[in-house]
Amino acid sequence: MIPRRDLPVRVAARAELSPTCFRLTLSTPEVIDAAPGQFGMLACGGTFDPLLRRAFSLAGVVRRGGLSEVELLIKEVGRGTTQLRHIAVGAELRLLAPLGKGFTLEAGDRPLALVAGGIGLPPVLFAAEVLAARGAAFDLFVGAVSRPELLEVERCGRAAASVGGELVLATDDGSRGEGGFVTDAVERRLEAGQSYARALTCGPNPMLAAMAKVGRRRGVEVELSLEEAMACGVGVCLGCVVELSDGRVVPSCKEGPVFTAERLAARWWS
Amino acid sequence: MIPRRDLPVRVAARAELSPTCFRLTLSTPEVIDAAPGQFGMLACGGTFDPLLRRAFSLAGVVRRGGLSEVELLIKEVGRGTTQLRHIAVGAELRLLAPLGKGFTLEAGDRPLALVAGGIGLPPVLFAAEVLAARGAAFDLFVGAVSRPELLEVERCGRAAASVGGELVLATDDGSRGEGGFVTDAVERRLEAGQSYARALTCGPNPMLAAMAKVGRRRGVEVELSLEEAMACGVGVCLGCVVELSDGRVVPSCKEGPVFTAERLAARWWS
Amino acid sequence: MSVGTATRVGALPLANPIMAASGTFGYGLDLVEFCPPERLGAVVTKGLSPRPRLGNPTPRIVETAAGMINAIGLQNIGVEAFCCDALPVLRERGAVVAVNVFGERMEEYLEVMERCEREDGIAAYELNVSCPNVTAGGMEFGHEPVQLERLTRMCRAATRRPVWVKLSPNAPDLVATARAAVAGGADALTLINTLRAMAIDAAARRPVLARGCGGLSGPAIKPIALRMVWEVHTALPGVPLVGIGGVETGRDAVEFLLAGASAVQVGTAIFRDPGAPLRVLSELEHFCAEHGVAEVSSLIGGLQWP
Amino acid sequence: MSVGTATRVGALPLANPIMAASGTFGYGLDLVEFCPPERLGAVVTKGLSPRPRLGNPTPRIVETAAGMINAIGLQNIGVEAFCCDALPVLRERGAVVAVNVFGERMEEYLEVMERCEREDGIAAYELNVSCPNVTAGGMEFGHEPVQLERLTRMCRAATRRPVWVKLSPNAPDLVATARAAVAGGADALTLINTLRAMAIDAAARRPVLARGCGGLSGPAIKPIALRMVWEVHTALPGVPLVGIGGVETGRDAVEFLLAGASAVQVGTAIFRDPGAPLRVLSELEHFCAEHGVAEVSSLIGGLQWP
Ligand SMILES: Cc1cc2nc3c(=O)[nH]c(=O)nc-3n(C[C@H](O)[C@H](O)[C@H](O)COP(=O)(O)OP(=O)(O)OC[C@H]3O[C@@H](n4cnc5c(N)ncnc54)[C@H](O)[C@@H]3O)c2cc1C
Ligand SMILES: Cc1cc2nc3c(=O)[nH]c(=O)nc-3n(C[C@H](O)[C@H](O)[C@H](O)COP(=O)(O)OP(=O)(O)OC[C@H]3O[C@@H](n4cnc5c(N)ncnc54)[C@H](O)[C@@H]3O)c2cc1C
Ligand SMILES: Cc1cc2nc3c(=O)[nH]c(=O)nc-3n(C[C@H](O)[C@H](O)[C@H](O)COP(=O)(O)O)c2cc1C
Ligand SMILES: Cc1cc2nc3c(=O)[nH]c(=O)nc-3n(C[C@H](O)[C@H](O)[C@H](O)COP(=O)(O)O)c2cc1C
Ligand code: FES
Ligand code: FES
Repeated sequence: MIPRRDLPVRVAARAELSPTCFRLTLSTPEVIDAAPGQFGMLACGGTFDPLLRRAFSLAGVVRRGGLSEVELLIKEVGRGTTQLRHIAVGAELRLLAPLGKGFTLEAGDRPLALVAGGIGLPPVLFAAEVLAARGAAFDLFVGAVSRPELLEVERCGRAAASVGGELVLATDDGSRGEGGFVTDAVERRLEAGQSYARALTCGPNPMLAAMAKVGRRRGVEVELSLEEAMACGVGVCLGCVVELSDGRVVPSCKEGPVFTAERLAARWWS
Repeated sequence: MIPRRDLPVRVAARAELSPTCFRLTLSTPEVIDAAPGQFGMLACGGTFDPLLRRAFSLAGVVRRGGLSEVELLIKEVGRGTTQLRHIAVGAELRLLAPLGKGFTLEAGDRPLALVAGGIGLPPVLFAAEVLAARGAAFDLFVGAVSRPELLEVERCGRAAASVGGELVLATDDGSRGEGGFVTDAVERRLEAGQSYARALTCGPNPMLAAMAKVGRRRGVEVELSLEEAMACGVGVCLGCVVELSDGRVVPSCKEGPVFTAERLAARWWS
Repeated sequence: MSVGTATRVGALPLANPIMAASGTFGYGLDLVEFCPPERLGAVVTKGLSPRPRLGNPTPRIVETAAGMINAIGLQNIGVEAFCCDALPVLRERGAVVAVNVFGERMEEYLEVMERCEREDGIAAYELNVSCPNVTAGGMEFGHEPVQLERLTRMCRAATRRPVWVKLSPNAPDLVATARAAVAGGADALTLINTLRAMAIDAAARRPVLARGCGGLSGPAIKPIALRMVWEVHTALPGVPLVGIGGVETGRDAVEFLLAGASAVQVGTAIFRDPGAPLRVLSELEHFCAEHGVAEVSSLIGGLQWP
Repeated sequence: MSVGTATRVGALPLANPIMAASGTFGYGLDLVEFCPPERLGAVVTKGLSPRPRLGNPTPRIVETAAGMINAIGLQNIGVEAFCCDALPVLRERGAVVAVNVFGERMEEYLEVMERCEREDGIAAYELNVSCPNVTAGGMEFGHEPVQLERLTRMCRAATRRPVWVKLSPNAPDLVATARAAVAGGADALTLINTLRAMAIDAAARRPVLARGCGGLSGPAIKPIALRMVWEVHTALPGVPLVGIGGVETGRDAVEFLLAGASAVQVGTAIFRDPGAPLRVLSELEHFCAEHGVAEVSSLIGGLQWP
């Protein structure tokens, strides 16, 4: 496993994915060996505005023509992401990566359930493509508030299909795929007798909590990728802490961002 | 005279002029009617870094294909100018212009002496090209520390030649043109019996003071374009004040940046 | 959705809560084409003294990270010139004018006010007892509660108009000075003035400013200003506050209103954008419309403590 | 030109003047590949209490203009775990370690120190009497000169090692607290800690931080920190100071040295760049080489007042 580094990266491409989301492709000569669920801290520019780096899950890392290409899927929500949305292709940034602990991909003989809500897709998509490459079975559940906010649908479909898995789309408003929450879609499958080795989940907190409860009810282990506000991303500021079921309070950037639901304090799953 | 406005401008072109200086061409549909010596306050970007706008003399304003093109010649000296040097063509900025009072171009029958030192060239070049267009006579004196820092030499030559004027280059190290200070070059002409209606001068403070003294010794009126640190550029912060010979202390952004030497407190010319 | 912007600072009703701050908007008439003074809740004049002042030597300003330090030293045209030249025009335009009053001695505050009392069209006085950039006057009154109460009482007695006291964030005990001003009869408190600060030219081994130190303003200080407004609001709930410090956007204004300010002043932002106060006002209205706030005044002190 | 970087904080000699600040560098071992602790003048630990602390609820941090507010609440592993787990490794690496000491009661400061006294490889104690983010302890000692002198004297008596007192910029009277610390026997003063500040979520009408207020750090506060270092240096010329507040570059470090600091700490900058302290050091050496400064220590207090 190649260690974290503060990588000088070039903006190789920028692509709009939805009214609010875009894809950033960052390239560097360095070899990056990252696991799905790990993230990077991106310095949006050299200036003091914004001051802090921004945390983004790695959505994919590919080696191409002597370069590593890191993919980020980003939702524009504030100062930093707005600057990134307008950044010039060719701009030089710094990415501190890979950071944190990712998903558990080992699954034995049962398939995995990959569950993404909204901009929680990046680490889940990364997992899907890695599993597809390994030929490991999974179903992929992708939810969003409504049709236009469903990202990278084709890629998701391709990854799932390549291992005979299902791509289940869900929108809160029913404008595409199954109506209602994506976690309900998962539960319906479990109800129908489908069995999963583990559910790997990323999305807004209410959705993570919902997924944890489903897992509890149905006896499926659930891993959650959390999003706490982070200053350093490397465990020294203690800004991003989460409380564990054993009462310990740990930095999610270092012990996480991925945790099994039971490891987290009860409010997450009970 | 069209009033000052806060113009949304597009970066139409950026060109390197020397190891430290570059030309920025800003375009806007608005019609701009500016006089040589006037300046603009440029917001280097939408962020808080840098917080304040930067003051730049207008080096030229041309109307081309339904657009006004404003030229700035900029020396990279710090945060803002470094950002401007790397700004993407096509970027949108805001320019508050035209501001302040410019040079007096009316000259009767005698020629004007246009005198620039270093990055003091922009307003002087603007004056030269306006006078050239009017067919009014002038000699153009351009000084720099050394050869590579002489900017826009061809344009200067063309402007002067078009009205039968002389372009006198001077470098402190003698690497091009006459050796020594450009103000000495002016004085040598005056000594040799050349007579000027007025000297329009911009450059570092020591050079401005030297020129004022030359004017005093030789009985030539001298106008100086000053560079005080500015926050607002429009007379409300009182950061940029200069002391006048009558004891008044006035904002140079409003009463200036161009002053006749005698209007300024004695330390400028005695 | 249409939003009601009316507010009041104590007894003084304002069409909207956004003012241009003292020292950043001249005498209200320098930027009329970008920001007509009559469209604002009020305009606060540059600090006025009985006689004109030349201020400090230059450099007087320096930029810092998301802020700037100034040491203008209260250069101003004097109350007489203001009353003769600027005030009639402001009156004519229908602007609501607050006069920022400065004196080196207590009597000078009264001198300025007495001259203003002879004029119509002045809505309030804002006592500047917090300027860090003058050798005499300014902060010395603002830091010492007993002195401040005396000064405020004297000024309060000299007029029927509202008297605001502009507090210093550099005071040893902010709440104590606030109490003193209120005890002296202040109708409202403006906070904050600039924070004492210094910039150094490493190569020259000297302070950048000719005066050495100056006052820090701009976005950098907003978190401190918000904390201070909230602190004074919770300590003196009934007292009208005018919030100021680093306001750049309508959202910033909302934050100050929530923290307990009845109105908000825009200062340094004007240097970045000559139309800043008007922009802040329209952004404020937009925010309210978006968030279903029918009356801007309903935001005042609306902060829910965790 | 080769530059001598050696300096001393009082009697303590340091290979160079750059330290990693408390609370921004863990226990010195989290970022070894970016910034080996032994290459720095010293590393200051996260504030240590007698027993582990869980700190405050989240959100604990929020970004502001050129700064950030934190309300961590001194979460730490406790002095015992530090001495058993981190210290041996730091000692092994040859790092110069300053232990940042915190207690809710005066006795707790002593508890921490007594445990540390049993260990080799601790170069100094830094008493944190200026944390704005805890209900008990912290600032209460830092704001009250009499209390501070007592606490400092107690701690001073408990060790032979240098005792630094980290001052609060929120104290009513900075110089008075500095004097008190010195009277109590402090060998050096570290300044500044964070400034009390607040960020508000306008839409939610709540403070962003779970605790409401927190402490402001980063480039935004540098001009205030420089002013305070200079103020204390001029008031107490002989007293060794450790400067801190918004240091991002070597030039910033030079400014603090000129203002009177014998050493400089780098805090928030580490969150932007995990190698910040080392980068600051090399930029500092580069600045000195460029400006013909043979000994970094010759910069200390070298500011020429206008
Ligand atoms: C481990 C991790 C992985 C993430 N992965 C992604 C991703 O793949 N794609 C994506 O679009 N977003 C992701 N986020 C969220 C992303 O970091 C924020 O949306 C981003 O920081 C917002 O910055 P801003 O300046 O645009 O917003 P602002 O609101 O201006 O940011 C202000 C401050 O709040 C923090 N902040 C704001 N929103 C969040 C949030 N949701 N989570 C954490 N901190 C926040 C910022 O870091 C910054 O310090 C991730 C967050 C974490 C912690
Ligand atoms: C009326 C006027 C006309 C000018 N015309 C030109 C021009 O045509 N070309 C050009 O290259 N420069 C010109 N300057 C100087 C230019 O404004 C500064 O070089 C620029 O502001 C430096 O910004 P910075 O962020 O790169 O430097 P920094 O040092 O980072 O700037 C820090 C602060 O100091 C101020 N400052 C720094 N240097 C100067 C200076 N020499 N004069 C005034 N303020 C300064 C900046 O405005 C900023 O507020 C002019 C200045 C004035 C007042
Ligand atoms: C250049 C300048 C001049 C100022 N002059 C005055 C003044 O004359 N009287 C006063 O009470 N405050 C004065 N101030 C303080 C501002 O009114 C305001 O309190 C402070 O700048 C903080 O607000 P801001 O961050 O929005 O600028 C001045 C501020 C600046 C930047
Ligand atoms: C997240 C965080 C945690 C901190 N924890 C401590 C601490 O435990 N003890 C202490 O004395 N100071 C602590 N500080 C204050 C810093 O050491 C420093 O005094 C302050 O941040 C100003 O310096 P800076 O601007 O370089 O960060 C902390 C600061 C931050 C940002
Ligand atoms: S972000 Fe700093 S400890 Fe996790
Ligand atoms: S720059 Fe503000 S008055 Fe001239």
